[in-house]
Amino acid sequence: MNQPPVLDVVGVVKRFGGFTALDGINLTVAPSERLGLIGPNGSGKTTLISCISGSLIADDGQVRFQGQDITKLTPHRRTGLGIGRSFQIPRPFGSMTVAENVAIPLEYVGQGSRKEIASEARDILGLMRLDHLADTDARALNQIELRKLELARAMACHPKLLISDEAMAGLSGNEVDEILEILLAVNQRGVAIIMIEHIMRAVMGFSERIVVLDAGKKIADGAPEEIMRNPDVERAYLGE
Amino acid sequence: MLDLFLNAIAAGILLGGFYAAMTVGLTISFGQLDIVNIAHPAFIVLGSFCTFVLHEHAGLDPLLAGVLLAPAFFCIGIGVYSVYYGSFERRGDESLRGLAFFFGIMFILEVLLIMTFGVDYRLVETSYIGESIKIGVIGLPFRMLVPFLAALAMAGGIYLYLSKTFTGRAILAVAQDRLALQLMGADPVRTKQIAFGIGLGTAAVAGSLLIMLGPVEPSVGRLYIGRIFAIVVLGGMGSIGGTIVAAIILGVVESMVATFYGPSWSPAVAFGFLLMTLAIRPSGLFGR
Amino acid sequence: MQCFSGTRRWALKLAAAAFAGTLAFAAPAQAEKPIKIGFSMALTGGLAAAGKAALIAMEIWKDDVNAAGGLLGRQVEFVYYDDQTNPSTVPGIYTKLLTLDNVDLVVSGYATNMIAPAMPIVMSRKMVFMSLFGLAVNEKFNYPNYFQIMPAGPNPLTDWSKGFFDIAAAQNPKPTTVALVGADAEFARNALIGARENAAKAGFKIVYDKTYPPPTADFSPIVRAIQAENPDVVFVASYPPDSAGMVRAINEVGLKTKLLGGGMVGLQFAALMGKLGPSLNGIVNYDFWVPEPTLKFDGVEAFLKKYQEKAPAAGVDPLGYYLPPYAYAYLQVLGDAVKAVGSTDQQKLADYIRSHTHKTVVGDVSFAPNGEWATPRALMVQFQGINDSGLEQFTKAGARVVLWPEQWKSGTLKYPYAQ
Amino acid sequence: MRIGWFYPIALLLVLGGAFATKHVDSNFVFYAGYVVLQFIVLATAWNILGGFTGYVNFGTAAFFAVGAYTTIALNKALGLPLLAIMPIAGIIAGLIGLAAGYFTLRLKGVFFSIATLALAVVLETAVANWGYVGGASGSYVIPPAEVPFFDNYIEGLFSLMLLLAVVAVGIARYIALSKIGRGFAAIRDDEVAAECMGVPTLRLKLIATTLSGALMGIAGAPYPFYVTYVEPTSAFSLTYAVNSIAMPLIGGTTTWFGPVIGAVLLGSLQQWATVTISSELNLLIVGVTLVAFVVLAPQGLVGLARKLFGRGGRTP
Repeated sequence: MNQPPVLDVVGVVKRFGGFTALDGINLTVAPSERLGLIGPNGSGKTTLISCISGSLIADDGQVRFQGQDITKLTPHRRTGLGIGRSFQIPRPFGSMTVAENVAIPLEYVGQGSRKEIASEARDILGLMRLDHLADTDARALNQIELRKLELARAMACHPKLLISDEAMAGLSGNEVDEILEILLAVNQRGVAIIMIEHIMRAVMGFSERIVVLDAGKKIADGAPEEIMRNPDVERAYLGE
Repeated sequence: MLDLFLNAIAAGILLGGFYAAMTVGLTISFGQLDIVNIAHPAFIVLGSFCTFVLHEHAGLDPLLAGVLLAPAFFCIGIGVYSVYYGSFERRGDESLRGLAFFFGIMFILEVLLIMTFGVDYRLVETSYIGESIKIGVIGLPFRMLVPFLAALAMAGGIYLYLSKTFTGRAILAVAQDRLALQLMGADPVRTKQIAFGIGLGTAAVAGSLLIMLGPVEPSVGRLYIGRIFAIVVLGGMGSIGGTIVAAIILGVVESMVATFYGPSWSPAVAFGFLLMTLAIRPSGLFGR
Repeated sequence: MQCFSGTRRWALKLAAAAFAGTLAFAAPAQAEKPIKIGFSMALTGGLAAAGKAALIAMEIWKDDVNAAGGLLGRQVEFVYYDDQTNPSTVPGIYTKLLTLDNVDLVVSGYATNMIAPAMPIVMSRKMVFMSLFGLAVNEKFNYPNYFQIMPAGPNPLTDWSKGFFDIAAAQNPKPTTVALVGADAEFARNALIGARENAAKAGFKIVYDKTYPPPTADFSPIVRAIQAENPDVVFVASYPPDSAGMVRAINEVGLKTKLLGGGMVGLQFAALMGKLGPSLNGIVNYDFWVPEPTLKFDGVEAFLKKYQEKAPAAGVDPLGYYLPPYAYAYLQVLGDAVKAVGSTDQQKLADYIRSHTHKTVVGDVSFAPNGEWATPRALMVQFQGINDSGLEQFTKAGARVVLWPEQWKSGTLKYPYAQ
Repeated sequence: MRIGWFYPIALLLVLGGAFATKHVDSNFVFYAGYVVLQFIVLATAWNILGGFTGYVNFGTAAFFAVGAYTTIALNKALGLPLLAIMPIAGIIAGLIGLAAGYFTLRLKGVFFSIATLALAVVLETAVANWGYVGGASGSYVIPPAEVPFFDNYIEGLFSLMLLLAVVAVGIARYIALSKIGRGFAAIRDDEVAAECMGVPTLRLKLIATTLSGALMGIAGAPYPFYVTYVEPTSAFSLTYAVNSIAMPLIGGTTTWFGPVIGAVLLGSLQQWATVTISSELNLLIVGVTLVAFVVLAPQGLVGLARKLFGRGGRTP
């Protein structure tokens, strides 16, 4: 942990009307780190990653990415700096093919010529095991393929940090393993990953470190084994 | 000066009531169901012409005619929604093509009216039109008072229906979340059909009020499109109470501008108000 | 893509050929081919009510002429297209009339917006242009062969309301203040310009001068604002729906003024008059023809009888006093000129029309150099003794008495207005 | 970058049109053609925003009228010729598009549509009250008696509009085939996702509103010379909005040539109907074709053709 962190969230607060969704969250992610983000429903996970990726702007506190303050930047600027995200409910570009879907971030984040973009799109689809569907319309894909497309597009943003928002919810055991393999392969390329997941087996197996949110506060931060033993976490999940 | 001021406010409130009657159906279809029924004013004009026929040939009071027409409009609404659902909503295609669909419907309605009735102006005359009551310095013409009261009654009835009956609550639920509706055990398509039907039913009543106010010709509805959409937005998209308050605010603003500044600027003031609201507070004056 | 313009040209030629074919087919086997009169008319859109009524009147003229043997021994035929009350259709229509349909004569469609777009085309062909109710169209074009049948007078903008202010100025004691109000649209704005001049000339003080936009649903705030200024005279320039709204609001508020009306369009139409009934009493408004004894010109009653038979089926104004006689008359002027000149030579026709007085169903017409009537005859009439709704009373003399001009006067002003 | 077939053909088309003015007898072709070409420009301009990014603009008439009234004002104030006015009209209408976009595009799509409707009302009221350009009583523009290179002004106007149509379609085509166009399509499909994939959505939408508004304004600039008499009601007529929406929908909104097909078909049909049917049925044409197409052929003629002849190339 002697490298400077890729992401540094300092005291972030987010309110909706009178309701405080995030109450002074601190969080750091080191380069190439695999971080699991868990917490009960409504604990603020999605709000937090929205503040990181830019769909929401934090009311207070600071978000730093590779040392640069990005608290107020628009989402596409953050994407350009190297934050990629997948959506919990897949949001493909329905009128385009799978390859064209991936080409959009390649074109807007990268600089390559159309030929380079096409070949890179093929590489990414290969990594995601989607290459056989490259010319299929995105709206014709099934659930697992859509999840992979989400990850493929996020990868196409050339991220240094990838946020995977429940990429495995509703998938079968084999499919979960497939996504996990893909995420590990991505991580091998030096991309830090924040994984939000309800499937404990997956998070615990994947993460090097786990952060637990409850009611807008961070209640635990540590290695998976520690978290499993943490009484606060147990209370948050099981109630009093 | 004071009585001019009071009268301007009174006239504005009555005018606002009339606007509310024209808008409340759109509050349901646009505000709650997300169906951009730009043909709503055209349906109102259809209501005016039907009222005219019933008044002229059967001697019915215009308001009564409007109420009697409402069930027929309800059925038309169910039919229109079914086409809309089958062609657009089910395909997830409603935004662009759905808008264009209602745009086309509006033109077809206008032309059908022109072909049936010609383009001449129609108006109705009843015993109470032309009379007014005086309260202190304030004069309230029945021509405006009747629409105002009818609008309040109609909006109140719809409000009660939405909050007290099962179907009504289902309609409110569909506005929020389709999943919640299914959990309630109601069929979303059926619920939306009924809601859209009610929306069009109000157009019949609003039509009878429109022709009570002044002469009507087939394409007069166009002139009201901007205004009533503005009211739905100002009212917070789907709130019946918000619609009434927004309509009355718009009515009072127009009436005040007309009295004290010059009527020719009143639509610009009203729409400037809308544009400002959209820019500063997109959820409307009373939005969530 | 290259064949694009070619294809369309080809399609147009085909259409033109087909059209010419139908015409040829329709024409009876006569030695002389018919005289074709071409025009655009608002048969749909905002002006269609008037446009359709005008067309009925024009058809009656055509039937009358053809029954009497036609013009120059040739039958008269119309070639007309619906301009949809959309000015941008008009240039195309007149070009087609003149180049593809090869009409012998053209006349205008109804109202200013539809007349002006035809002017450059008609002018480039130097055609005689009889025009139906355009307000001061020729002021900008200065076209010598333009003739306007609307009896506004040589200075249409001011002559229009001259009568109203003459009447006001003649009262004793002379009123001092005037309020002007009108719609935000072409005719009303122009009428207000004239009214402002006339009011200034007659020495009135203008205490209120505002316009309102369509659609104004409730006029009572406007009427109250006018009342607050206490004007002796109120001049209103309005369109049919607002005229009705205005009359109702005036009665509801109880406007206290001495003279009211002027340029309210719509109060001449049966649909509005019949409904507004007694609330019209006392209003002094412009009109072009009313069934008063002073205005029984040759042929007008026979014409109206024919018109009133056809009107109900077409859904247009059942009485037809306002526009239809003039729609008949503008063709009458043209037809008589053709007869007198003995050809359709445009220059000769124009010279003849300019230099002669024409006997028509709307009386004797002669034109000023700018093509307007040489003497204004925008009548000022007052609604009197209207006691109920019902159309019958408006067909009789005395319901709308003519107050101005003096020459056609048929009754006396009931003054002041305030009820 | 290969030159492709589009530009040579476009050039040929313009030269062919100008040549035609010397060799076609009836000016009717030019008057009717002018209107059809004008609708090609309007439909193409509308489609850059409405079809490519999915934001429905009901205010076509407002931008069109801005162009027309720029001509009236500048012609009166400075006596500028039309050719000098057109770019200015484009700039003004484009700036209005930019401003309207800036204030409303952060709203969801439908609110944008309503805002454009309101914009049309506000502008119409402003023009009706602006005495210098004639206000509600209207204003005359007398076309020049002589036009260089052409026999009369309508041939000049026709050639000008032809050139403009080609330029507008060329711009739309360039966009559709470029990075910007792919960004537009991403916005249309899912704006939130597009933003997160690095697409600068607000900037792209502003480009679309500005360009779309500017083209509409330029299309409106020659209008006063065409009709010679302009007043707000007809300049702000809803006809422009209906047609500019109906034409792309009939042709197909996702391609650059869909609006052209729609405008040529519907525009010619209307011109033809004006001089043949001449009745209320005329007005039914737009409404019925619009409803029929959105219900039965949601992807327009382009989509129909693709269905019939297989998927075909996505873009030529």
